[in-house]
Formats: sequence, C-alpha cells, structure tokens
Amino acid sequence: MSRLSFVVLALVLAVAGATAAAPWLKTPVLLALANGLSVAGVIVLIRAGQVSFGHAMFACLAGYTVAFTARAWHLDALLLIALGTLLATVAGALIGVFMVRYRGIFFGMLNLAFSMVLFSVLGKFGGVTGGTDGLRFDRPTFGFVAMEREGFETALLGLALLLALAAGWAVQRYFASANGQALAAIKTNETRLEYLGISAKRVFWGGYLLSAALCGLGGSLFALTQGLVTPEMGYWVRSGEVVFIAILGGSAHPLGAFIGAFVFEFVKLYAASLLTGAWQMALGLVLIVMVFVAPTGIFGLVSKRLLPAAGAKA
Amino acid sequence: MNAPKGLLSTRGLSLKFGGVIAADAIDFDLMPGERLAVVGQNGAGKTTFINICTGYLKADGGQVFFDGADVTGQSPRAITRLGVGRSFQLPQVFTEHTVRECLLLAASAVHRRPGGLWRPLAQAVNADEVDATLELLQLMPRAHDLSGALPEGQRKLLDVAMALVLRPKLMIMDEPTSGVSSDEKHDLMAVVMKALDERQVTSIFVEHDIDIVRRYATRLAAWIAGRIAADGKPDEVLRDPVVIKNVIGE
Amino acid sequence: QDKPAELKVGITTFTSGAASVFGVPGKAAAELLIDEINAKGGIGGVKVVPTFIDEGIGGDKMLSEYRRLVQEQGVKVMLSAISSGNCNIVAPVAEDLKVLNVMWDCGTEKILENKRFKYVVRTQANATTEMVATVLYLLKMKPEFKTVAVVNQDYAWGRDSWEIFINTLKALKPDVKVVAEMFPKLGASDFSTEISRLQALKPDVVLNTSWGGDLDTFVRQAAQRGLLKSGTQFVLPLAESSFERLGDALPEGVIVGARGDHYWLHPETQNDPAHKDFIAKFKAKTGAYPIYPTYHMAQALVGLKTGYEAAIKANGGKWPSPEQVAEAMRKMKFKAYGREVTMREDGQGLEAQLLGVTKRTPKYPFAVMDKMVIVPAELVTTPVGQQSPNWVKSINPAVLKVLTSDQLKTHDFK
Amino acid sequence: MLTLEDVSATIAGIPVLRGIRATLPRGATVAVVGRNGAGKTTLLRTIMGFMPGHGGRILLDGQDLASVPARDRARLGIGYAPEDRVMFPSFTVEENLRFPCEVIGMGRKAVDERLAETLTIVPELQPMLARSGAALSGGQGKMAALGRAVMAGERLVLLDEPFQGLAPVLAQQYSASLHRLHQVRPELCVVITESNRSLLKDIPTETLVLERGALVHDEARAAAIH
Amino acid sequence: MDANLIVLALMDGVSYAALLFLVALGLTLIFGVMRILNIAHGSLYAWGGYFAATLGLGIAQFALPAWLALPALFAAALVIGGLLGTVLEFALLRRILDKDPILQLLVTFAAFMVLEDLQRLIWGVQPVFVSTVVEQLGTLEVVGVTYTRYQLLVLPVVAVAAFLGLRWFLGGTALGRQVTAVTHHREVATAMGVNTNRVTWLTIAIGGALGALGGALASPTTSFTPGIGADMMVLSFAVVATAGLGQIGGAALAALMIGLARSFAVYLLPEAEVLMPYLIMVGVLLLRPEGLFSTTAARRI
Ligand SMILES: Nc1ncnc2c1ncn2[C@@H]1O[C@H](COP(=O)(O)OP(=O)(O)OP(=O)(O)O)[C@@H](O)[C@H]1O
Ligand SMILES: Nc1ncnc2c1ncn2[C@@H]1O[C@H](COP(=O)(O)OP(=O)(O)OP(=O)(O)O)[C@@H](O)[C@H]1O
Ligand SMILES: [Mg+2]
Ligand SMILES: [Mg+2]
Repeated sequence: MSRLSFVVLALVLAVAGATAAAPWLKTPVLLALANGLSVAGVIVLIRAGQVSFGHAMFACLAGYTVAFTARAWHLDALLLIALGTLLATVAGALIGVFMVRYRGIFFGMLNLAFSMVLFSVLGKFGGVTGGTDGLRFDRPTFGFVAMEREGFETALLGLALLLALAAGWAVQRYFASANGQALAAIKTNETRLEYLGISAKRVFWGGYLLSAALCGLGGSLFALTQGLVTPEMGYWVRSGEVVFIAILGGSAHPLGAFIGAFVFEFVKLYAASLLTGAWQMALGLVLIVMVFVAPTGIFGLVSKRLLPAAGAKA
Repeated sequence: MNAPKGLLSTRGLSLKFGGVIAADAIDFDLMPGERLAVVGQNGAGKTTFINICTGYLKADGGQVFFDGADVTGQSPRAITRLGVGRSFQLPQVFTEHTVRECLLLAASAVHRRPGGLWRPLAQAVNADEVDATLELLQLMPRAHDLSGALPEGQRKLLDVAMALVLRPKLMIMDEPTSGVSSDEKHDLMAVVMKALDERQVTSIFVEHDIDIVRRYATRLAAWIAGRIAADGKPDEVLRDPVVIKNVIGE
Repeated sequence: QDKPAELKVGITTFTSGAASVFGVPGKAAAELLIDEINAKGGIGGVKVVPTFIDEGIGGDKMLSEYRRLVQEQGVKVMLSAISSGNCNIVAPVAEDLKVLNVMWDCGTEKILENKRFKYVVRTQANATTEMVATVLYLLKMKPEFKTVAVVNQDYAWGRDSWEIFINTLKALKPDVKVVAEMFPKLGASDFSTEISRLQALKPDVVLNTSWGGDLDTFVRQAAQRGLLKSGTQFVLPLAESSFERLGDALPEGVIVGARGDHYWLHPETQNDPAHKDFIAKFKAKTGAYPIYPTYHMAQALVGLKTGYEAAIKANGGKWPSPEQVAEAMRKMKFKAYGREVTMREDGQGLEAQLLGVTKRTPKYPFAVMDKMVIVPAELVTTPVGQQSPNWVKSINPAVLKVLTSDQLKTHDFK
Repeated sequence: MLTLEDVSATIAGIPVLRGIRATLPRGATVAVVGRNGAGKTTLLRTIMGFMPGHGGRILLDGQDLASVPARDRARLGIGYAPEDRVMFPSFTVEENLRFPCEVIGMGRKAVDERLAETLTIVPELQPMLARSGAALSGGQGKMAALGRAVMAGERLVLLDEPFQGLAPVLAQQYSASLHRLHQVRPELCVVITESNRSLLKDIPTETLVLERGALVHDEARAAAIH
Repeated sequence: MDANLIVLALMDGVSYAALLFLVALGLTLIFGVMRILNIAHGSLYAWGGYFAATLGLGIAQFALPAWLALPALFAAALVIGGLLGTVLEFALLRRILDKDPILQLLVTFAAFMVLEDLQRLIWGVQPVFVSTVVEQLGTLEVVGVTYTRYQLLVLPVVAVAAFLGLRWFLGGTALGRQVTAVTHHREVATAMGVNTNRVTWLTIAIGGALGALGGALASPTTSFTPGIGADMMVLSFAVVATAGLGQIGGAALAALMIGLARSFAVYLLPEAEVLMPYLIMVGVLLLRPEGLFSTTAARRI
C-alpha cells in the first residue's frame, strides 16, 4: 500500500472515529465533505489555469433538484443524490458549450453572470422556489429505510466518505490521463494544443463537465445535510469560498480539496466563535500567510512526504 | 476549380495588415517528397504564409489546398489532423509540463492506444515513439525537466520534436535552427531531415543559414515583400541577382 | 431532574453583515438583561450563561455551531434566530435534537403555520400581524386613497410583507390600484431611479418595509429630492429602528411601525420604572436608545423566564425538561416592556402592534412617533390552523368599524 | 570598461554561472559564445541586475554595480536588447526608440539628436518608425531592439543573440550597423551573445566562450567547440 | 414609455454610471499595470465612503466652514487611495508579482477580507451617512421631477474629468508612458530605466484613489454599511470584463451601458434590474469574447 493511500485511510478512520465520539461533528464533517467535493470540481478548472466565480451554481442547481424531487415524489436519498448530480452535470454540459470559448477573467465573470441569473431567479419566483427563504424538505428515506436524524446522518456520512474517496480517485485518475494532461496544457499553450490536433475547447468542456458534476454531487449532499436549500447556495460568495478552499488546501491533488474543506470548516467555525466579528480577518490572514509560506497549499506542504516518487510535479 | 495536384498548394493568397502587404496573391505548389527551403527578407511574409496555410490566420483572399482538399479557412486543428505538422519561430511548448510529458501529450493526439485518453498519459500512448524522438533530437538528458526551464535553443528542439512525433505528411518548420548553437545546428538538421526522409515526409523549412539551405533543400523559394520572388533549384535561386541583392547579400 | 449548576442559553444573532444593525443591539440587550436576571437570582435559582453565535457566517456554518452547542456543550435552550431563513434551518433541528428553541426575532409566519413544532416557540408577533396592523393603521389615518406603490427589498421579507399588505388592503379596500412594484436588491445603494419613477407616478401611498442601510439610503435619497414631502403618504413599518440614524432626514407625517408593541416612548409603558431603567442602562451601554430587536430580545428572555418558572411549578418544583418548558410556554402570558403577550398553542405569541406617525420635536434631534395606536393582536393575527395567505384575503371589511372605536384610540406624543 | 569578478548565479538552486572573470575594455566588441543553455542570457541579465543574489562583483569603469538597482543601469548608459526583443506593442517604433532616453530624463532636443544618430547607425529603422511595435516580424524586431539599445547605451550595449533569425542581408546590415556604431562611439563597449559563432564573422574584437556556466580559457578547446 | 420618462431614465442612468465608472476605472488601471485583478478594490470604495463620512462629520463637529464639504470628499479619496494603496502595494502586491495569477487573485481576496473586518472595527456596523454637500448644492427640476444638483451635475462632471485626465496622463505624459510600458513588460521596462516599483505604486495609489473617490462621492447619497464594498466590486468587475481588460474608453462605455440599462429596467421591467449588468456582460462577450475593446497583444507566433 502506498503511503498516500495509507494516509487517506487513516484520515477516513479518524473522521469516522471522531464523529462517532462527538455526534455534533457530523454536521460540520458532512458539510466539509460536501464542500470538499465542490472544491475537487473547482480544482479541475484550476488545472486549466481558470477560476470560476460562479461554480456554486451547480451545487445550487443540484440542491434545488434534490429539494424539488424530495418534495414532489418523496424519493430515496440515494436517488435524490443521483438526480441532483445528473441535473448539475447536464447543466454543466450545456453551459460548458458556451463557456469553453472564454479564458481568464472573462471565464470567471461569465460563470458569475450565469450564477447570478440563477440566484436572482430563485429569489424572485417565490411561489415555485420558495424565494430567498428557500425550500425545506422532509428527511427522505436512506436506502429505502426511514431513519431518525442520528441514523440518517450516520448513513449520509458513510456515503459521503465513500463518494469523497471515489471522487478523489477519479479526479486524480483524470489528471494523470491524456485528457487531464491536455487540460493542464490549456493553461500554458493553447496554440500548441491546437497544432497537435487536439481541440482545446473539447478538452476544456470535458473538464468543465467533470467540475460541474462534482459540484453537483457536493450540492446534493449539502442539501440533504441541511434539509433546506436556499438561493444563497449559488451566490458568488460561495463560489469564491470554494476557490479560496482550493488554494488553501492545495490544488495539485484532490486530497488537497478535502483537507482544505475540513480546515476551512473548522477554522471558520472556531474563528467565528472565538473572534466574533473578526473571523474574516483571521481567515484572510491565514490565506495570505499560506500564499507566501506554502503557495501549493496545505497539501503541497505535506505532499513531498506523501508522494516521494512523484517528485516535483505533484 | 479543381484541386491542384500539389501536396500543398495555394492560389491567390493575399493578406494585408493595415498598409503592409504580408501576402500578395501567392500561387504556390509543393510536390510530395520535396524539401523546400524558404529564405527571405525579414518581414517578407514567410511566417504569415505559414500561418495562413495552417489556418492560424484568415487570408483576405485566395485558397489553400492540402492533399487534394480545399482547407481554406479551416482551423489549425483540422489542418493538423489532415497531416500537417508545424514548428514555430518562437517555440510553442507547454512550459509547465516536462519535456517528456510534452511529447507524450503530442503523441496522444495520434498514437493513442484504444481507450487511451482515460488511461494515465504514459500508458495511453506508445512511449517508444516518444523516446525515440527524444533520442533523435538529443533531448533525452532533459526529459524530466520542465520545458519552461529550457534555454531557448532546446526549447526550439522540443518544439520541432512535438511536431515530428505527430508523424505528419507535411512538416513545416519556421526557422528551426535560429537560436540553436552553430555546432548543433547541422547535427540537428541532419537528424531531422533523416527522420523526415525515413518517414517520407515532405517538408518546408524557413531558414536564414544559406549553408543549411544548400545542404538540405531540394528546392528553394525566396520571399520578398509578400511574394515569391524566385523559386526553383537551390543553386539557381541562390544565383538569382534579385535574391542576392535582397536576401543573401554579397 | 436535578437543577443544573447553570442554565446555558445559546443565542444566534448577527454580529457581522448588514443585519448586524439589529443583531448588535439585540446582543447588547441580551447581555444587559441576563446580568439583570442573574443579579436577581437567575431563572428558578439557576444562573443564565449565554453563548452567542454569529448568524453572519451563513446558515450552514451557523447550523454546525448550533449543533456543537447542543450536542457538545449540552445546551438545552436556544434563542434563534433573527433571519427567517435561519429560523427555517434551526426549527426542525431543534425538534430533532429536542431542545427548546425560542425564535426571538424572525418574522416569517409560515414556519409555525405550515408545521406543528413541539420545541419551537415565538415570543413576538409574526409578519401577518405586523402587516395587517399596518394596513388598519393606514386606513385609519388616511381612509381615502386610490393608488399604491411599493419599494421593498428583494428577498423573502420584502416580498412576503408586500403580499400580505396588498392582499389585506385589497380585501378591505377593493378599489385600490397598484401602480408600481419595485424590488431593488437587498443592500442596494442607489434608489434614484426608483425615486424618479415615484415622482413621475405620484402614487397616493408608498409602502417600504426595508430596514437598516437600505431604508436609511432610501429615506435620505427621497428626502434630498423632496419626495417625502410631495403629498404621497409613506408607510415605513420598520422605520423605528432607523430614527436616531436618520436624524432630521425623516420628515413629519410618515407612517412608521416598530414590529410589535414596544417603543422607548411607548405611550403606556414609557414611565414604568423597569422600562425606564432598561432604557437608561441600554443607552449607557450602547449610546443609543433601544430599538425593536432589543425589545424582542427582552420578550424572549422574559418569556423564557416565565416559561421556566411555570414549568418548575407544574413539575412540582423540580427542574423541568426542555419539553416541559416548551409546553408551559405555549400556555402562558408574559409582559416585557409593552402590553402583555399571550402565547398560543401553536407556539405563536400574540403581540399587539404599535404604529404611529412621525413628528419632529425640539426635545430630540430625530423623529419620534405621534398619534400612536396599539392594534390588538387578536384582531390582526391568523387564527390557529389557518394559513395567512388565505386568511388575509378573507378579512371582512366589517372589521373597519374598529378603526374609530376605542380599541384603536390614538395616543399623542408626550 | 566592464569588469566581471567571480560572477556566479543560480536559478532554482542550480548553478547557471560559475566564477566568471573577465575584463571588457572600452571600445571593445566582445562576443560571448556558447551552446544553448550555456548561460549567455543569464550573464547579460546578471549585468542588467535581474539576477538578484548573484555572487561576485560587476564593475563598470570601476563602479560596483551592486549598489545600482536594475532600473538605474540605463542611467549609467547601459543599453540592452533582450533575446526576445520585446517592443512595447502600444507604442510606435519611434516611441519605442525614444522611450529609454525619455525615461532617463533627457531633454526633447537631446533625444531628437540621439534618434537622428541612431538612424544613421541603423538606417533600416527609418521606414518602420511610424509602425506599431506590435506588428514587427522577428527580424524587424531585432533591428528595432538594436536601435533602442543604442539610444540609451552610451557606455555599454548588451545584445542578446541579435543575429538569431536575421536574413543574411539583414545580418550583413546588422553587422554594418555595429561597425558604424563603433565608429560613431569608439569608446563604447558592446557585448554580443551568440550561439552561432559563424554569424559573427569579424565583428568581435574579443571572444569569450561559455560552457555550462563557466568560461573556457583553453583556446584549443574553445575552438573545438565551435 | 413617453419622452419624459426616457429623459428621467437617462439622467438616473448617467449619474449611476458615473460612480460605477470611477470605481471600474481604478480597477482597470491597476489591472493594466499589474495584471492583477484587485479584489480589495471593493474595500477601497467602502473605506473611501466611510472616511468621507467621517470627514463630513468632523466638519460639522468642529464647525469648520461648510464649503469644505465638497473638497473633503476628494481629500478623503486621496488619503484613502494613497494610504491603503501604499499599504497594499508594499505589503502584498509587489511581493506576488511572480506568483500564479490565481494566487494573486486570492491574495487580494484575502486583503479584502481583512480590510472588511478592519473597516467594521473602525466604523462599526451602523449605517453611516453624511449628506451636507447634497443639501448645499440644492435641487433642480427636470420634467416635473426633482433632482439633486449633486447627482445630476457633480457626479458626471467628475467622471468625465477623471476619464479625460487619465487618458491624458497615460497617453500624453512621460510618466504615463512609463505606466504603459510596465503594463507590457516589467523587466524590459526596468532595463529601459523605469522605476517599476514606483510606477506600480503610483498606479495603485491612483487606481485606489479612484475607487475611494467612487465611495466618497457615493457617501452623501448612500448609507455605508458592512458589505457595501463587495457589491460594488462585483459590479466593477462586470464593467471591466465587458469593457475589455485595461480599456479606459471601454470602461466608460460599459459603465454607461450598465447604468442606462439598469435605469430603463426600473421603468420597464423592474424585476430585471439586478440582472442587467450580467445580461449586458453576457451579451457583449457573446459577440466579442475579449470585451468591447481589446488590447494590442504582442505577436506570439
Ligand atoms: N498580427 C500582425 N499585425 C500587423 N502586422 C503584422 C502582423 N503579423 C505580421 N505583420 C507584418 O507582416 C509582415 C510579414 O510578417 P512575417 O512575420 O510573416 O515576416 P517573416 O517573413 O516571417 O519575417 P522574419 O524572417 O523576420 O520572421 C511584417 O511586416 C509584419 O510586420
Ligand atoms: N526559469 C528557469 N528555471 C530553471 N532553469 C532555468 C531557468 N531559466 C534558465 N534556466 C537554466 O539556466 C541555464 C542557462 O540559461 P540561459 O538562458 O542563460 O542560456 P543561454 O546560453 O542564453 O541559451 P540559449 O542560447 O539557448 O539562449 C540553462 O541550463 C537553463 O536550463
Ligand atoms: Mg517569421
Ligand atoms: Mg539565451
């Protein structure tokens, strides 16, 4: 077993143990895992040197899909997650067709524009979408078993851990693949990519699709954890937060996404209760220090030990 | 109009940049198997001609044919897929990939194994081809360096290698040897030309070094102010007084 | 159950973000009142220890923190929340975790109408009560008008309050015409276009239920351009919370409200010693006069205390479980700094509504309320088991009789 | 006179220049030749002050450049033409040429005179003056970069691979320009890096051979390399 | 919509665009030189407004001459732009020039978070507002609607002056040309003798002052509350993207388009008001992927 997978396993066990010992941890841990999935999605785009200021829209779309279908048909949680992710993926595929033409700030801002349209529409058509208060839905069955909150959360947590592992593996695999490498090449030289006969747009579309799907998965989990979706889920601040976490955790590896999401969740939680009124400042300072001390994020700090063989590139 | 016979042909290619005529109604045919050297004044439009033929620039008028098909206005990607490889005057490499990864990526565009795009890059393509090319262009010692850290000359070699690995039918090289140090230059050309010959690749190379032109070209075209001023056997063109006056000098 | 060493109370409030205009005074009031309660021996002899959570960190983070307090710190009583959105989040969680949740400031009526909760109560009125009372007061002060326009913040409160307002108004006065509905975004910094449009339309009545910086900006910009004195009747149901900040920008004659039956110049209670003492202490602590969220906090704490005491009594003197307190809180009456509040079986408090018209006085450098009316809650609250949207549409115009009755008599500023 | 004393530099922890010692007298035209990656560009960038933390000393007419920040080296009369030319695209060629003189605070008339002088040295620039800096082809850019370096360089001109990509006629013209430069400013020291020694012909009065960051003094070996 | 209403919408749109333009101008200037999208620019807007209000209060409190109110707005902008700009430049921006653009963006985002909280610590959470200037200048009737002179005259005039001034500075002065040169290539500009550090510092101070000026000029009509900077920042981002990066003329046009679209929307389709900036941006970028105007990029191949 490689050192990396050993560490991952240890982390998973630690999380499982901690939540068993302190049940309140389930909420922040679930939220961190949900965020981590979205962050993993955003990391895919960062590979191509692009940041989206609007990717929370896919989490939001998935969340609303979960809420709508849960209210209308009382589907099972597993099905809801699948549906939410599917819808986000389809949306990503469609919006992606449009987005692949843009780079840099134009890409970032167009995503923001789309997300803001979604955000306002959700807020304005209160009759259908519940307006800014959002949509609440009852706890669905999980695997067709009806459960109390504790049981449901435990099950959801288990599922979230599995999904995070699977997503992390898939993203890593994608990065290593020819497609993933071509995606990374978009960052440095699209002209050359075209002159190799590779369509930068198509490659980027694939990356966009993957990132939308991961954000959708994260959003579905988030919605199920809260039992409530609000337009806030798709607000640009959320999108910014996700990028923030990606840098904090390190964008070179999906593990960084999850590390970042956990650190962010808990730093924010404790900063908010210890430094009431100054938690933003605390987070900001942490980020500035990170950029100077560890520009490759937390994962970058530890990666040399985790991946001795992969060398400088990881 | 019937497609011309050449592997690469143009008819009436014209392009102006503001007041500058970069291509002036160029008619041109390249036959399979030729090794065409292009010399010319700086700013005569050599790069522009290549840019139009490979789809990077849209001409104001005229047509481009490759291998019997009209490719006017097609994208660089489409034209590359038809079998045109190109290297650049300013090397175009993936600066955050290692030299080897750059070549693997290039290879993945053509020599992919079944289902390859989802497999790790190193396994998705035929690595022998890549390693052979690395050897050929003497880049092996640098295989694991980031290509962004290469000095200009080696970046140039990598740029050529990336086109070569595509196994094109036509290889267009824009000043492959400028910036490559003199003692390596001839070796480089010898190696590249040998590789092209072995694979029966037709080639165009822009070159300012007359020695190299003499040694490797089977045909020579001289560009002056957006047109082809002379075209033919290298020694004939090199004796052309207009070319001597405007391009080669005494 | 044994008496605990201390009664831990978790309080969610905004200490960051735009809504901290409410959250910070609310928090100050909580600190003040809890000190006071503790000085007098606490609740049932147990000291109250508050822990504050910032709602400004976002609903999801607040929820984590909420659960940490409950599941890690063993907190059994939560006062949450200011934002209706956050109330939506915490209510079902409180139900699942079996902790008492007093919704101390949020107004959405839907939460208690759509679902029956066991552990969730609200110690003040809801949006329906507030808006229906506003309509009655408007009709009392200005019976004759034909056109209304609205400029509300574009979020749940802005939208919902307008819905309730206009549906009530249409039920009572079917001939009114809505000439413009404008919902600038929450936190908008410029209303010049809205103001130009209002000046061009000249509606008889303009409703604006905004608060905080949005309301201030709107009033300032409107005042600068003379709109507030143009003959249009402005109705600003939350303006009481902006009086001091707005200073002389707010002219006389604007209908204003305070989201409940409380005001530091309350015609009936301004001279109560307890109230005077609270005002003085609050002013000393914060430099400002109390505004409605401080009173809502007071109601929540007094309500909690009353509930606990009732539950202890019912429990034979033993310390009650949250369930028992929640139960007791549904059957009690309590009085903070306004008239008595009656709690209903659905957990909703029946709180009267105080409205007035602005007046300038040399005594203060800002507007005060005049011609105040206290609308009884029973008159303007959706009955248990009914839904507000249907109920307001069914309000019978016969209710207008009360406008002239003694029940709605006006109190002048003294 | 430019003196290099034990100049060394590292990039990303790898030594790129090692103990370079050389004296380049006034009026000399010095060629720095070497293979790709030998460190020629790095040497020029070090002289320009872009390699902070390099080792050794660089003296211009006895003045230690360590105390002169990169931006003030133009004021000392050092002109520089980078390998990749870099004309400012939103300026015309003429504005590009005038720019370094303007920056170091020369009066308008002095700049006019300097420009006239430069055009006598590099007459090929005359027809390009009004064109945008963005449009020049590779070779045209080299000429313009030479002109710009000459505008500022009264004492020292550093040219990084100027012949790369020049058509033979232009290369001859370039050489002619260098000759004229030497005539117009006999005291000027010119440093030219080149990976193609043959292109230099008889221009250099002196040749330094760089190999993997170090100077090769052994003439025989140096000759063997080229 | 009759002619009168069109006039009204035009006037509201222009004065709103004027403010937006000032802020976006600062942002685009800094982007032009540093290639960094300075998210902290939103804070400069907020700080400018808050500080202007503080000065306004000071004038009232110390019974200083009332005519100082208008100059105080500009003074506030200069002080905040200079001060914060300097701190940002020295403490952060100049240290991240060689970093990945995404990291650069994040650093300015972090600076924004810090400044937001500092601002709350300094000025508190209560809305702040000082409007003496507006009252001094009085009002004006246009087709039966009252406007403040401040809004109708002062704002557009300042915006036009800033536009012309900046154009002249960049195109017509030696220092301005240095700024442009740094925009294109720092190292080569340095080699030409440009003190790039000073140039970037200057640019950031000017850009910051423009952002702060936007805030200062908004302060007499707008309540400043926590979070006000973020909104302005997103809007000015939209302007910059619509305009094309580093495009001053483009920024003017884009701000005008957004301002007018917004005010017409209030009359015709109020619900679409908030969406207008985004719809315009999407529309423009659909037709012109690099924005209304795009820069002359150096040839790459
Ligand atoms: N994008 C462009 N915009 C404006 N003018 C251009 C552009 N590209 C090329 N030109 C002009 O067109 C002419 C031809 O340029 P081109 O690069 O094709 O020359 P070249 O023959 O390759 O020269 P060199 O040998 O110096 O590389 C030149 O005068 C150049 O300035
Ligand atoms: N950014 C970098 N990171 C790592 N190594 C670098 C970097 N830049 C240059 N080097 C290394 O420094 C050495 C010297 O490079 P330099 O550019 O000075 O060579 P050169 O002699 O000018 O070559 P050329 O003739 O190709 O221009 C090379 O081995 C190169 O790989
Ligand atoms: Mg060329
Ligand atoms: Mg070099």
